[in-house]
Amino acid sequence: MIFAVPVFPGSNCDHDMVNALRDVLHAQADLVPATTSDLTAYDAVILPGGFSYGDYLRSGAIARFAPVMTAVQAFAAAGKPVMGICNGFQILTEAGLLPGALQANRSAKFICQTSELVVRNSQTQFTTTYTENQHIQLPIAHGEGNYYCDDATLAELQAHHQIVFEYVDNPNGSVANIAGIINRAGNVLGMMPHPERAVEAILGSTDGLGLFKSLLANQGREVTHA
Amino acid sequence: MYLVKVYVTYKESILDPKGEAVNDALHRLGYTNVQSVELGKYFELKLAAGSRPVEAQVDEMCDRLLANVNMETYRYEITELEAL
Amino acid sequence: MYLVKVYVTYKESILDPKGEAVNDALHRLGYTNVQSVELGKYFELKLAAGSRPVEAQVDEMCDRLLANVNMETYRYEITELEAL
Amino acid sequence: MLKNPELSPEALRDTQAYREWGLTDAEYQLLTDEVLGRLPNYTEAGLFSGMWSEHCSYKNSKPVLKKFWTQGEQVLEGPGEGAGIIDIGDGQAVVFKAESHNHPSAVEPYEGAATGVGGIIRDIFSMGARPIALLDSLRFGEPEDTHTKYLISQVVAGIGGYGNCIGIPTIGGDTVFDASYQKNPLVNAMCVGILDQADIQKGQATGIGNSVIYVGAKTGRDGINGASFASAEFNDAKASQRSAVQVGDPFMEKLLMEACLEVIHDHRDVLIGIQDMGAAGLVSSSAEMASKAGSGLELNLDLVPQRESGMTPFELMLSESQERMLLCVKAGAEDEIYAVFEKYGLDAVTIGKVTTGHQYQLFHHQELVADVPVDALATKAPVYQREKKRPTRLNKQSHHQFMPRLVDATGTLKKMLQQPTIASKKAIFETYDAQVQTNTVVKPGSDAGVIRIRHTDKALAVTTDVNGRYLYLNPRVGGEIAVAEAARNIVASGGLPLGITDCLNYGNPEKPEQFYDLDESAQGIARACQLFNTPVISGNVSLNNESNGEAIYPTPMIGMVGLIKHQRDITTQDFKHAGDAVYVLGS
Ligand SMILES: Nc1ncnc2c1ncn2[C@@H]1O[C@H](COP(=O)(O)OP(=O)(O)O)[C@@H](O)[C@H]1O
Repeated sequence: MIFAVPVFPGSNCDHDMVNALRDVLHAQADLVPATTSDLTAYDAVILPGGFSYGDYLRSGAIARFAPVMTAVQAFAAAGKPVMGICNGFQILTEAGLLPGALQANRSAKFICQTSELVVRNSQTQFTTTYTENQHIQLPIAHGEGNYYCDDATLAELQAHHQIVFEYVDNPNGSVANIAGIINRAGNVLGMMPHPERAVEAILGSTDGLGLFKSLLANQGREVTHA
Repeated sequence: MYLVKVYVTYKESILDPKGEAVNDALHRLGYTNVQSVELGKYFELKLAAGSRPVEAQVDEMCDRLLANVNMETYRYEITELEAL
Repeated sequence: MYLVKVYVTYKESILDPKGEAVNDALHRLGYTNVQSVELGKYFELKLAAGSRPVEAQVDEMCDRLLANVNMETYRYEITELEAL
Repeated sequence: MLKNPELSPEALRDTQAYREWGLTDAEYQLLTDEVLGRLPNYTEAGLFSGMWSEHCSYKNSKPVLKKFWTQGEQVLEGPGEGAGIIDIGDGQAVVFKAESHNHPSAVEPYEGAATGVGGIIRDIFSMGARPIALLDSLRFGEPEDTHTKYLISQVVAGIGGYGNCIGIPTIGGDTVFDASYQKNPLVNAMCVGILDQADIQKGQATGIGNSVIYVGAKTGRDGINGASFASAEFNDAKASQRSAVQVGDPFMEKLLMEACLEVIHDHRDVLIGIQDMGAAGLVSSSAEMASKAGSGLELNLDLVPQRESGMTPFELMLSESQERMLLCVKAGAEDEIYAVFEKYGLDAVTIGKVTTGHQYQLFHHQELVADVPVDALATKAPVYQREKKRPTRLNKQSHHQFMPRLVDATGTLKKMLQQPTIASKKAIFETYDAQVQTNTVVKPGSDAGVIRIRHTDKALAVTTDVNGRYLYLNPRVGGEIAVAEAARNIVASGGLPLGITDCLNYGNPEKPEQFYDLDESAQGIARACQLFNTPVISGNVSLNNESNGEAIYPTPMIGMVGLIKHQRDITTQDFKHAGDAVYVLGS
C-alpha cells in the first residue's frame, strides 16, 4: 500500500505523518506537493495537519482549492481511502467531502493536550483493529476543532454510524462530542486528534497505530462500516 | 473600480466563542451594560470592473471562499470609485 | 438599547498577512480583477443605555480593547434599538 | 517624525533632530569628527542611530558581556554570530539563542510576542539549523489586574499563534507574576535547532562581485528604527513614540524557513553567507555581513521589494518588516537561488554586490545616498564603561533569618500552591503545540522539556530559569542561583548541562545602581557557568526596562540545554508509585 501525503504551503504535520508511516509502520509513503494533479499511483491519501495557507481566512478554506484537491475528489469518488487529520479534516469539510464545519474552540483558545476518545464505529476500514467502544488516548492540538453541523446532518450522521470517534471530555465544544466522522460511502475519514503523534511509546501513546494498521490490513477488502 | 465591503458573521444558531471572549473582557473592564458581542470578519476589496456584473462576482466569491455557508452568513456593499 | 457596529482595520503601513492570503487565493480562483483585499474585524455589540453617552463609551472600548491604536484604526455606527 | 521632510546635514546638526533617534550629542560628535570627518546626511545619521543603538551595538553591555565564560571544548561557535553552536557528537550540533521582545510586547502584546518568536526562529535557521523547540520566559505583574490579564492572554496567544502555525513545538519556559513587572512585562523567547556540522553557516559577505540577495516579505514602513525604540526607556508621556509595531506572518516564515534550509543543504557550493534581517533591518544585516568578511558593499535600494510606494532610503534601511533574510551568493549563481524561492512563492531579488575596499554605499534613484566605512557601522560604536554604585537597598537588608511560624502547615501549603507564580502554568502551556515534529518526550510541566534526536539514542533537555527576586536581594548570588537552577532542571531530566544562552533584562544602565545589578549578576552568572562547565554561547541584552523611573527586578533569563546520551535516562518530575521512598538531596 502506497500512501500519498499532500503538502500544502503551511502544512506542518506532513513529515510527522510520513515518519510514522515509514519508520514505525514500514509502509511506503510519499510527500506530494499541493500542485500535484494526479494521485492514481497511490492506494491511500492522508491530508496532514498544519496551517495551510496560514489558515488566515478559515482553516482549510484556501487549501481546498489547491490542484491536489481536485485529484483528492477524484480519488475519493473512486472509492479509495482518504483520511484528513486536524487541518486535513478542516480541508475535507471545506471541500464538501465531509459534512459540517470546524469552528473556533469553545474556549477561543488553542488546545494541546491528550484526550480520551471512544471508538464508536470499529467497522470502518480505518478502525477494524479497535474494538467497539474502546477507549483510546490521542493527542489533540488545534484552535478550530469545534465540530459543528445542523440537527438534520447530525441525525444523518447518527443514523448511518458515521460518527467514528467521540471525546470523553469534550475539550472544544464539538456537537455530540464528535472527534471524527466518516462519509456515507465509508472511504473518507476526518478527525481532529493526531494518530500520527501516538505511534511510539516514548512519545506517550501508541493508540494511534490502530488507524494505520487497519488501513493496511483492510487493503483490497470490503469493509462494512455500519 | 469598485470598493466592496463584505461582512461575514456566524449564523444565528451558532455559538461565537471569540465574541464571547470579547464580551467577557469588556465586562471585566467594567462595561457591564454590554449585552452581547459578535465577532465577524470585515473585508474591503478593491475590484477592477470585469466582464461580469460585480454583484454576481462578489456573490460567488463569498459563497466559494469568503464565507462558509454552513455556519456563516454574509452581506456586502458595493461602491463605485472615481477613476483616478 | 443600542446596536453598535465596529469596524477595525490595520493602519495604512501595517502589513496585513490575512488580507494578502485572501487576495492571492482570489487570484488563484481566477478573480484577477481583484486589486487588493484587506481583512479586518467586525464587531456587533448590543449595549444597554448606561449613565454615560454611548459614543464616549464606545470610543473608550475601542481604544482600550477592540482595537490597538498603535496599528489599527476603527470606525463605528450606533443605532438605537426599539425597546422590546 | 517620519513625515518630516528630510533635513539637510546642517539642519540635522543645528536642530539636533538625531536625538529623537537615540543618538546622543557626544555620539553625533564622534560620528562627524572622527568616524566620517564630515557631517552625515539624514540617511547616514539614521543608519548610525540604528547600528549604534544598544540593541545592535551592545555599547553599554559589552564590558559586562566580556566577563562571561564562553570557552569549553564543546563550543563550535560562541557569541557573535546569529546563534551559538555546541557539539553533541556524531557530526551533529545544537544551536540555540534567546531574544527579548519586552518593549514591543508592552505596546502590542499579541504581535510583539509573536514577532519575538519569529525573530528568534530566523536566528536559528540562518545558522543552517532546523528549529526543533521553542521556549518562552514570561514576567508579568500580579494577574488580578485587568490590564495584566489582557497582556497575559495576548502575549500567550501571540507566542502560540506563531509557534503553532510554523510548526515548532513549544516545550518549556517559565512564568512569574510580580508587581515589579506590572508596567514592563518581560517576553523572552528561546529557540533550539539542530544541524549537521557540515551545514554550519556564517552571516558574511565575501568575494568581490558576489551578489547580495534579498528574500522574503516586502519592506514596508512598519517598525522603522525599532532598534533604538527597543533600547529606550518607557514613559507614559512618550506614548506617541510607540508606533514601532510590526505584524508577524508565521505562514510566510514557514515558507522562508523551508526555502532557506533547502538553499543551505542543496546549494551550499554557491551560498556564501546568510543572515536574518532583525533589529535595524537591512542596514544591520548587510553591514554586519560585510564587516565580518572585511568587504565593501554596494546596494541599490530601488531593487528592494517594497510594499508601499515612496519609501525613503532612511525608511528602507531601518524598517523592521518581519520575515526577511539576506543572502550572499556567488556571482552567476543567482538564478539557481531564485528558482528555490520561486518554488515557495517568495520574492528573491539581487539588490547589491560585494565591492573592493571597505565602504558601505547605498544608491537610490541613481544617486549615492550614503557612503560610510562599513566597520564604522558594524564595529565602531562607542563603548561605555558605565559607573557602578552599590544600590542603597542592599545596605538596608536585615541579616536576621526570616523564620516562618507555621500554625497550620497544610493551610499554608495550600495557600502557597495557590500563588500564581507557584501554581501550575497549564493554562498557558496547553495553548502551545508541544508535540508537532513528533519528537517531544517530556512536554511542559516538568523540570525541563525533552526532545529526542530522531534516528539516534540521544535527546536534549531544555529549560529557562531565573528568579529576579533573588537578584534583587543579591545580584551576584542571584545570578549564580539562576544558572544553578537551570542546571538542576537539566540534571533532574537526565541530562548533562552543555551551555547556556541568556536574556539580560535590566533597568537603565546609565543609572549607577542599575549598572551595579547588571555587572554584579553577570559575574555571578560567569562564575556559575565556569563551575558547571556551561559556557555562554549566545544571548541578548534588554536594558531600560523601566517605567516612569521604576526598574524591574534584575532578571537575567538563563536558557540552558543539556545532552541526554541515552533515552532510557530521561526522567520526569512526577511521583511514579505509591509507596516509593522520597529523598532530599543536597545541603
Ligand atoms: N510560559 C511557559 N511556556 C511553556 N512552559 C511553561 C511556561 N511557564 C511554565 N512552563 C512549564 O511549567 C513548568 C513549571 O513552571 P514554573 O513554575 O514557572 O517554572 P519552574 O518550575 O522552572 O520554576 C516549567 O518547567 C515549564 O515546563
